[in-house]
Amino acid sequence: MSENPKKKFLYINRKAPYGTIYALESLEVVLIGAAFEQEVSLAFLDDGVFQLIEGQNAADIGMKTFAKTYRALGDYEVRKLYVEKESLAERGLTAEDLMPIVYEDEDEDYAEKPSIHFVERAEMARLIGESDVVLSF
Amino acid sequence: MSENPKKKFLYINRKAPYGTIYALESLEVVLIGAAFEQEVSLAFLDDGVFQLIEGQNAADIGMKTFAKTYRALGDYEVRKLYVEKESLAERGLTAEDLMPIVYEDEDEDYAEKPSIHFVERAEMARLIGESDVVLSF
Amino acid sequence: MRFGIVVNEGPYTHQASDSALQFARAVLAKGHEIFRVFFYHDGVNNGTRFTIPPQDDRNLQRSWSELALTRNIDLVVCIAAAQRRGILDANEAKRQGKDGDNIAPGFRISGLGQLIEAGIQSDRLVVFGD
Amino acid sequence: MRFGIVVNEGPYTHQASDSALQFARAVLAKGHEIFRVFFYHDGVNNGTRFTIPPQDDRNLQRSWSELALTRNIDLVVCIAAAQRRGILDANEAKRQGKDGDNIAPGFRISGLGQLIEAGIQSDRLVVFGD
Amino acid sequence: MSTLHTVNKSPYERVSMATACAHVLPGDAILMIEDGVLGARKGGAFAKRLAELDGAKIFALGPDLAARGMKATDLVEGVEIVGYDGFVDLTVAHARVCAWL
Amino acid sequence: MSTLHTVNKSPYERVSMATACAHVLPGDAILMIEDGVLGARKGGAFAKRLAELDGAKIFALGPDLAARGMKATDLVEGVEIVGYDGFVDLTVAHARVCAWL
Repeated sequence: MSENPKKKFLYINRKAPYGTIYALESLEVVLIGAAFEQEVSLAFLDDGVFQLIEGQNAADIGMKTFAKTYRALGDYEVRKLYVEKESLAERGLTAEDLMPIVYEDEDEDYAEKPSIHFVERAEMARLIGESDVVLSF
Repeated sequence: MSENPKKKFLYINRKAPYGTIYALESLEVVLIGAAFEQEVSLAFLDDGVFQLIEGQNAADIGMKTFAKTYRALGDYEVRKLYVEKESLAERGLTAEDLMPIVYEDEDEDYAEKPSIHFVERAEMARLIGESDVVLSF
Repeated sequence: MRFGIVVNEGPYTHQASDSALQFARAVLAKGHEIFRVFFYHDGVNNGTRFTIPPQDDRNLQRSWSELALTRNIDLVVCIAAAQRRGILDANEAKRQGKDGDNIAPGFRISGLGQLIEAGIQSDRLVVFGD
Repeated sequence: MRFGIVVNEGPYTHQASDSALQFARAVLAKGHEIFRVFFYHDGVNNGTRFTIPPQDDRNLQRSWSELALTRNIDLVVCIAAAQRRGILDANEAKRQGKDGDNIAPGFRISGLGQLIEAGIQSDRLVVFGD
Repeated sequence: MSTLHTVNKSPYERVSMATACAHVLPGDAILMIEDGVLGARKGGAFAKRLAELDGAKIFALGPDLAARGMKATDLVEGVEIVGYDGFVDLTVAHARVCAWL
Repeated sequence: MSTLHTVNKSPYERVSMATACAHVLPGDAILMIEDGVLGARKGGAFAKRLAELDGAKIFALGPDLAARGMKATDLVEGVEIVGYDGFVDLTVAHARVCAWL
């Protein structure tokens, strides 16, 4: 693909984890997509914000707790996770309810920096409007 | 089954037709179930009320217009269709927007009688509470 | 008590099959009886033996098959729903001129009447879906 | 213009496959190009040749296969999603020790990279789902 | 002759939980399972709706809560946690089960 | 560089159409397809929400309207009906498509 300029990929996550497979299989696309060296952003809004909740444990429903994969995203150069503030507030959640997700900034002596950015709805709308490819599942 | 007393079956229809198959496949259960000579009622609430809209034509989306099957329910001894008034009102619908569904009353010289009964939400709740088996799809 | 269980969604995509399986095990653990598990809509997709879930994930088809074979639970896949979605046993494949089948051990294909019968014969019918 | 199309749901249960098919036909009728149709999640179930829809209903698998064979459209079924749901071609069946396969003509099984590539190579990516 | 109502979807995504709440009778119970347990979170917009519900007990399935990182202290007051065995007991204790799919 | 937003679910069942409406920018368009067209009905509770939307055009897919028994006169004012060919034209006229699944 090197002859093409990079495209801005936006993954929209609007569904809760475990009740359906969309969150998990969306994450699998993100991981594979990372190898293509495009500009990648993840948007979490509506029930998608539940994907990032701290303390998930799916053992007793017989499923894999795949939440830790979000923490590994930094290693895949996926460092822009946008969480909509209004979606959190409506669900009684705050930033402290989410797991910390960080990446190591190689330009600043591998300092750990937060991957999660909290944005207002209007900012989320602008993010969509600046993307080249919007993937929703 | 003749050794058993009749059971009251209630089919709950809450989904719009065509966008998903639930309305159609639910109707297929009702038709098969009619042969078992149980007491059958159908409840239409939430988007399920759209199943009964007059004038459906699915030709241009490549599907079968199965709406006419509801009109045949009387011949299968399925004569109690309860439609929730609040669900209609919320969607901007009135009784006139629905197809007429009737049955022939063999006790009154085969006079045509309406199968659809419009009920308030509280009455719908009572119907559920009086059923033996509730089927939702 | 005697239970009927209905599964309306396929494996993995929705939690319905997982929930139904856990519920079925709890029913048996409590000493109750399961008259039948009926698979309808996309639920018929639980009955294919062709699934290969990731090594570190659960295998829903195998769990259902085990329940059928070790606890003698009747697992019925609706024939009409199965035909629409490509679930076949050897008989159906032959009758329909298909060159193979994919039904899993412990599942049988039958008509919708089996669902109504489950409603009649069970003390409680519990439905899992989308 | 060049289009990529994504289908996230199986045939018949959700309208996604119907909508995608009608959209694909309209794209071609307008003289545009389809780079690829990618089947993900339950969308992989569109690619089984075992479906037998009722006589008076549409046959979605056959319509997709025809589009692939007559218009040379690339239909890709995601391998990871397909394994979870029991969609196999002969190679996969052999590799995984399964006793049969069910992939329909015109469909091929490949990796998720094909979806990303469709996003990169297409002018527009259009997603159909639940 | 009460009813056990099961709800498996988030009230923030679908109308099913609101509809279930609007159709309970005194003595009925609501059991939140799968993504339905998300409706039990304290401080959420749906919590008010649950609080208004009287005459019906509310239960949430523990394994589904745990999967979604929800602890007992996260729940609206009055919501009782049960396991799959408790789910079975609830179906026995009520005369019928109505699934709000 | 506007966006075409597609919505395929009834606003009376799911939140997706409300969310789509809350994320449009001036110049964007919303296309209702499948069960999404149910949101276009005049007199429904969601009609008010659509009327408040300004700066974005609203389209509904004709074949999906017909399937659901909806005529042009049933629709909220300003909703424009297109066919599958018009759907294709809309994707071309906008820079990207955002599906609110």
